[in-house]
Amino acid sequence: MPQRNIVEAINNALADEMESDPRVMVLGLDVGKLGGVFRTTSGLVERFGAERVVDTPLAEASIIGASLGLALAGMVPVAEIQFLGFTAQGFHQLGPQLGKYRQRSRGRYHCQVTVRAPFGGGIRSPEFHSDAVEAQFVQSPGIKVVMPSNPYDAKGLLIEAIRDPDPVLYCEPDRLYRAGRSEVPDGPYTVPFGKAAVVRQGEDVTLVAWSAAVELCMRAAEKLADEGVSATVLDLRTLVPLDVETLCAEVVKTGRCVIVHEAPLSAGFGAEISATLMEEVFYELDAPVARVAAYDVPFPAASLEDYYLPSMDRVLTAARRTMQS
Amino acid sequence: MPQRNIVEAINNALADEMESDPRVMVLGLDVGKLGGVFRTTSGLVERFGAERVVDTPLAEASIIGASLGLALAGMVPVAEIQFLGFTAQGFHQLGPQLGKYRQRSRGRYHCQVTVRAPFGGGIRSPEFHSDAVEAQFVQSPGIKVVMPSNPYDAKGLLIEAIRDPDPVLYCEPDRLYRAGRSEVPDGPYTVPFGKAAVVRQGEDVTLVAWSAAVELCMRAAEKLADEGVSATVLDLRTLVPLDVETLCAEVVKTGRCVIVHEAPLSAGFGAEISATLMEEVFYELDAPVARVAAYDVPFPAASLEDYYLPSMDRVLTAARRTMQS
Amino acid sequence: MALSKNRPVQGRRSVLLPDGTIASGAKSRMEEEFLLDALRWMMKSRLYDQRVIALQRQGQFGVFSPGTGQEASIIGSAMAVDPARDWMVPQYRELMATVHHGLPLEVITAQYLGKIAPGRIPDGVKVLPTQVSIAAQLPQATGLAWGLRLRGEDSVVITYIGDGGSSEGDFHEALNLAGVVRAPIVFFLQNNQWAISTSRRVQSATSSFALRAAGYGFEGVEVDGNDVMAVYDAACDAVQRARNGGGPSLIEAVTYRMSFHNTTDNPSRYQDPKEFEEARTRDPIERVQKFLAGLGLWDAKREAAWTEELREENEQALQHAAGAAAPRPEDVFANVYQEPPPRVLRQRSELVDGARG
Amino acid sequence: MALSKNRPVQGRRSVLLPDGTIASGAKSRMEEEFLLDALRWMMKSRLYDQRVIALQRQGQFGVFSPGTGQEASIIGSAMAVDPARDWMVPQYRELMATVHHGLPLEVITAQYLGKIAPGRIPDGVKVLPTQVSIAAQLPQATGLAWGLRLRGEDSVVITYIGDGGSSEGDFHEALNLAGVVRAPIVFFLQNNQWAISTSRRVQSATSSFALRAAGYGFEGVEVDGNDVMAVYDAACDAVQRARNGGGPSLIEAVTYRMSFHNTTDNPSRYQDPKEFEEARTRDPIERVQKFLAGLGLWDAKREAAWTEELREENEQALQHAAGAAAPRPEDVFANVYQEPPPRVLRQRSELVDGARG
Ligand SMILES: Cc1ncc(C[n+]2csc(CCOP(=O)(O)OP(=O)(O)O)c2C)c(N)n1
Ligand SMILES: Cc1ncc(C[n+]2csc(CCOP(=O)(O)OP(=O)(O)O)c2C)c(N)n1
Ligand SMILES: [Mg+2]
Ligand SMILES: [Mg+2]
Repeated sequence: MPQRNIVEAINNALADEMESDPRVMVLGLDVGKLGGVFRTTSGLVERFGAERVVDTPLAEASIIGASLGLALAGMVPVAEIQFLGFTAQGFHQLGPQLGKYRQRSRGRYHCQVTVRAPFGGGIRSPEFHSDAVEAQFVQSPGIKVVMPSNPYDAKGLLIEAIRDPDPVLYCEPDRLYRAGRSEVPDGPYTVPFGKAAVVRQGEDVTLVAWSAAVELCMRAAEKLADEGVSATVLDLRTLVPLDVETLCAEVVKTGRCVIVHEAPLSAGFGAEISATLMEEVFYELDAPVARVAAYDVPFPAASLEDYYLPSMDRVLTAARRTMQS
Repeated sequence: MPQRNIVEAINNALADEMESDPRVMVLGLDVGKLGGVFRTTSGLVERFGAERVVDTPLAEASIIGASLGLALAGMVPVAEIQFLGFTAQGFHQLGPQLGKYRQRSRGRYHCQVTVRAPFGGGIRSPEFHSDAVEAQFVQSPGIKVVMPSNPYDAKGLLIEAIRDPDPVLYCEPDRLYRAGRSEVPDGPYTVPFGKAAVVRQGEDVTLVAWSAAVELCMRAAEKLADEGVSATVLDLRTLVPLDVETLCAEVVKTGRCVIVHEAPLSAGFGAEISATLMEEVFYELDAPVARVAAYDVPFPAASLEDYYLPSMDRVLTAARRTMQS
Repeated sequence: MALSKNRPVQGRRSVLLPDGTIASGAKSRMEEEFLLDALRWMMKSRLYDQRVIALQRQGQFGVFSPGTGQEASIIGSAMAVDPARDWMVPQYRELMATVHHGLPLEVITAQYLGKIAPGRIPDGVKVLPTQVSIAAQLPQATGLAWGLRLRGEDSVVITYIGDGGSSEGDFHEALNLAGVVRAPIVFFLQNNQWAISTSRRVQSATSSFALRAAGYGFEGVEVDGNDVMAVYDAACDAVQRARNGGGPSLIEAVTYRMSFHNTTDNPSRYQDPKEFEEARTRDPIERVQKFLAGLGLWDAKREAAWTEELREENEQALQHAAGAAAPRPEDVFANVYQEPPPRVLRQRSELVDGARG
Repeated sequence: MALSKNRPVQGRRSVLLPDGTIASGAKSRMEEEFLLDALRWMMKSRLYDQRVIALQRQGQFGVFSPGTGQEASIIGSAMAVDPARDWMVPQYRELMATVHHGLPLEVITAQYLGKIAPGRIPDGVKVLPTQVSIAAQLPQATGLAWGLRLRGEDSVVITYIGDGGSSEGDFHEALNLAGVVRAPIVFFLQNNQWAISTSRRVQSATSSFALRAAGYGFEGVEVDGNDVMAVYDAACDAVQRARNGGGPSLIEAVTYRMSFHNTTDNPSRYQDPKEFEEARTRDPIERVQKFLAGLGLWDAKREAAWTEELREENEQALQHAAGAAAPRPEDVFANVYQEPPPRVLRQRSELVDGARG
């Protein structure tokens, strides 16, 4: 089977969908000839033309707002925001507008719009580029929030997003863009929303993560195995919808849970996971659910990002502490 | 002592600070002659002049962004955003800019800016006006998030906010604006950030809330008392900084906790409270911490708001269930 | 050497003067029959405002922003687009424009009464929902116009904005993008001199909002917004240009808000009564009536008859809307997701069960 | 009747032509001594770019956006403001303007090297931090200018923006507000024809960004951005006007990005080499050298000597910055709150303890 990294998987998903559905179009900054600053849209303008692969003016609110309008006209826009942190410039068009449009129109209209954006630390980006603000959109109901962690899911979840009649925010872990290739089939396939993946099955502790933090948890699980601790790694894949069932089942199996995310701790989505476990499986917990997250300060200068982001050490420490409780 | 409602308390706080510090100025939509759509700035332009009480163009990002610049020039701006939901239009100037400016300038600059905005359901406002999006700003470190629930605190916390060298988002519960008068001293005083208030002391269950939900919890506590359940009501007052110490102490005393907020459940700030309790006092809990919140859909038409917002019934049900665990 | 001096407006389009005469040398596309129709709609709009304000005062209507004083802008612009193929993207103050465009009055009324299903814009009616978030509709309208062209349709989009809304970032981004993609769209700016209590002078130092079009590479025109003939003509030009591939236009209709901002507002706190009185002399409806009277097509009798007829029409819509099904608790969850996530379904059951008992 | 036809620019200010001669009839405020100083700064800027790009290729420098090709805009504008009382609010491509304004080169260099304390703008230097979030600096600059006036200061603010950044909503809101409050500010737009890979044509359909000023009620002027004399003169006019209470100005400096967007960019994917070659014939530095050579003030020997001197200056700054204290783990928590909340202090201890062992 063909091997692809995440950039290639995304590129392939876009090409497949544009091929099979003439309504699908791509718009955003530098998505045309440049192929996007990370090359996720490379080759698309050559293949599908400048009417369907559109370099827009530098204005995020209008990229998102126009996508809403394009969808109402019957197009299926896939908008790229150059970095997730710059959704802030179009924030009012995302949660409040895209997320509410079906409701506001009493069901007359819906918005089949996908907004893609890379994010996350680990590549020494300048300020704002690394901000992991996914939880902010969970507080904007109506928007689905999708967080792929690997090439196979990246393609399948993106196709699912494009086909979803409702708006989807699809966040790409830039640190893992070219981290490695794995099997990604040719041709369209989907990975359903709201189904978490058990990417490693263990018995002692459940590590819960999404996006690039899954990779960190996998490495941590290896180390824990050396210490005789067998860890499950659960990849949530989507935050909205949330797979409460699998989450609870996998935590109940081990009785212990550590949540890892790259966003700041306070009001990060890890809090929702912990609160959900509190409500659903309190009596089956053998230890308090722990969180390992970035600190409650803004993303620092690139030279400091290794200290800021959840480290292997911090994950291991939390897992060990959880095991001792 | 003089009696004031929240509108009057805010107005009085602004007047006191403008009186004692000539750098303090007020800007925003309709804050001048109209005195603000809720009259919180009533009389200020007559007293302090149009240079210090400024009706701005209808553009939230520039209200917030200009406030940042005004602060750098040595003014102390208090910006009003007409409704909290419209901070979305200036989102990039709030968390990412105000919240990071001290860090971005390596400490050379700081932003003594207060952004005030009313919010919350219960007054049959049109769409966007009621959105309770406070948790989104907790994921923007660098911004303090202040949620007064009563006239005394409204004045003291606002003066604290204006004097705080760092940026503060001050959210006003419009449903309670004129809900009643209580003692609010003349002249400046402050209520410190990060100190939760035990507004009712009980023994069986701790109700945790902020802003207008405190009033709901107080009413619920009365009802619970009739049923023989004695409830503590804890008013967090500020979400950033969070008073973890008092929170934990008050929950440990009762062993039971119900969190009530008007924002949607998922990734609302209630999740942070629950997760924090999980981490800090897991072994002292007699029952899982419960949350009562708005549902995970956008704020509906005004005609439906009573079904959407946390109701007395839902608070009582959660408290009773918690007591039975 | 300055490129762009803040110069006085070169010419505000004007046809029908406040005294009901035609400006010298001016001509309009509007013929008499058509003008009578325009008058009918303008009167309907004003009468609806009056009735609804009365109802609101009795607690029987939601927060409402009347179009009083702006009827020439609202109706003149709406008459320039074709409900069968063109799309209308409103802000909130042009209710009767959307009705002219095919949205049944009882439907939009039902929305104000908090109804859900009865407030749904019927299929086939090419109107987007009222937008409360100022200027947010503009990038959306640009996208819609752009998409319609991509879909090969022959449609034009007209979208509304106020003098206040012209200050939002969305205004700029939407117009700039529309210029770049040459979207078939008309940006219709109703400069009614007020954004709640904020006067036009505070909103911008520009001498004319229409000047902004040059900064986006398309035509801008200023028109007497109380002159239904001039508004109609300017809008027709813009629609035609858009339909012929000529791209967007910006029309600034200079008018006056002859009522409060909305039913919660009290203009006496900020409005100079003299300015208001002056504005009344430029009433958009009276001048049409005077003009038609001059032609022998209008008199007090006809006015009384129409008023009664239109009141009755409005009343029927109001009663129809009032009688439509009230929202049910579970409507809280209606129309959010095509397939609600399990967590939302669980919340829905909780609400329904809770409401049952 | 149209107010605002998308007409060609009336006149782009120009003094020093690409061939090093003075445009007929043109005169500049810049005298020879001053022009030599300008040249020195322009050369310093280009040499710094070259050195830093080489370092970046060796992994010894952060992501960097060179000013190559834009030196006349960068230096000509900076020379028009007074570091002692005026403020500079940069985007990111005018590094040498901020150095001219008093920010030590080693300080801004230290920022690119990820240093914390050594990258702090020294007290008294009236420069705001580099802004990566496009256009976000503009409303801030407006507020700063407004505030300085309220504080009774005699200061003017100059702020920078690109052709790309001109499309952001913040551009519009900032300029409109500046017009309303008559802020003493100069908006200096470097139209270098590119926003990463997006060409000027895609950015806006307007024939000139300077036209937009009329929409905000102040002066807009277009200037040859590769002509340091014209840039300086236009900026001086604008600064003077602002200082005298005449309010804001917009200057569009039409220039060309003669390098990549930043060190991660590869323009060969999108740029026509012919266009680039053509742009090189309009080099802002060469024309000054030719002009001065014509006066007998410039020759190869002087060029070699200056180049060596400036390289040495730059090198010292680079080495000073490289040798400055590296960040410590706890700097993650530095400069966020004046008094960090307890939770943040706890996190800080956790990090420090974890880092210790
Ligand atoms: C983004 C946003 N900010 C603020 C408001 C509050 N608000 C509602 S109407 C209005 C004034 C609008 O003025 P204008 O655009 O001139 O339209 P008009 O009401 O005059 O028709 C304001 C500030 C809002 N609804 N949306
Ligand atoms: C709000 C925002 N959106 C996108 C980006 C990514 N980005 C960085 S530079 C740039 C292009 C800027 O072009 P222009 O304003 O012309 O300035 P130039 O780089 O040409 O100096 C873009 C899109 C950003 N930094 N900020
Ligand atoms: Mg208005
Ligand atoms: Mg550029």
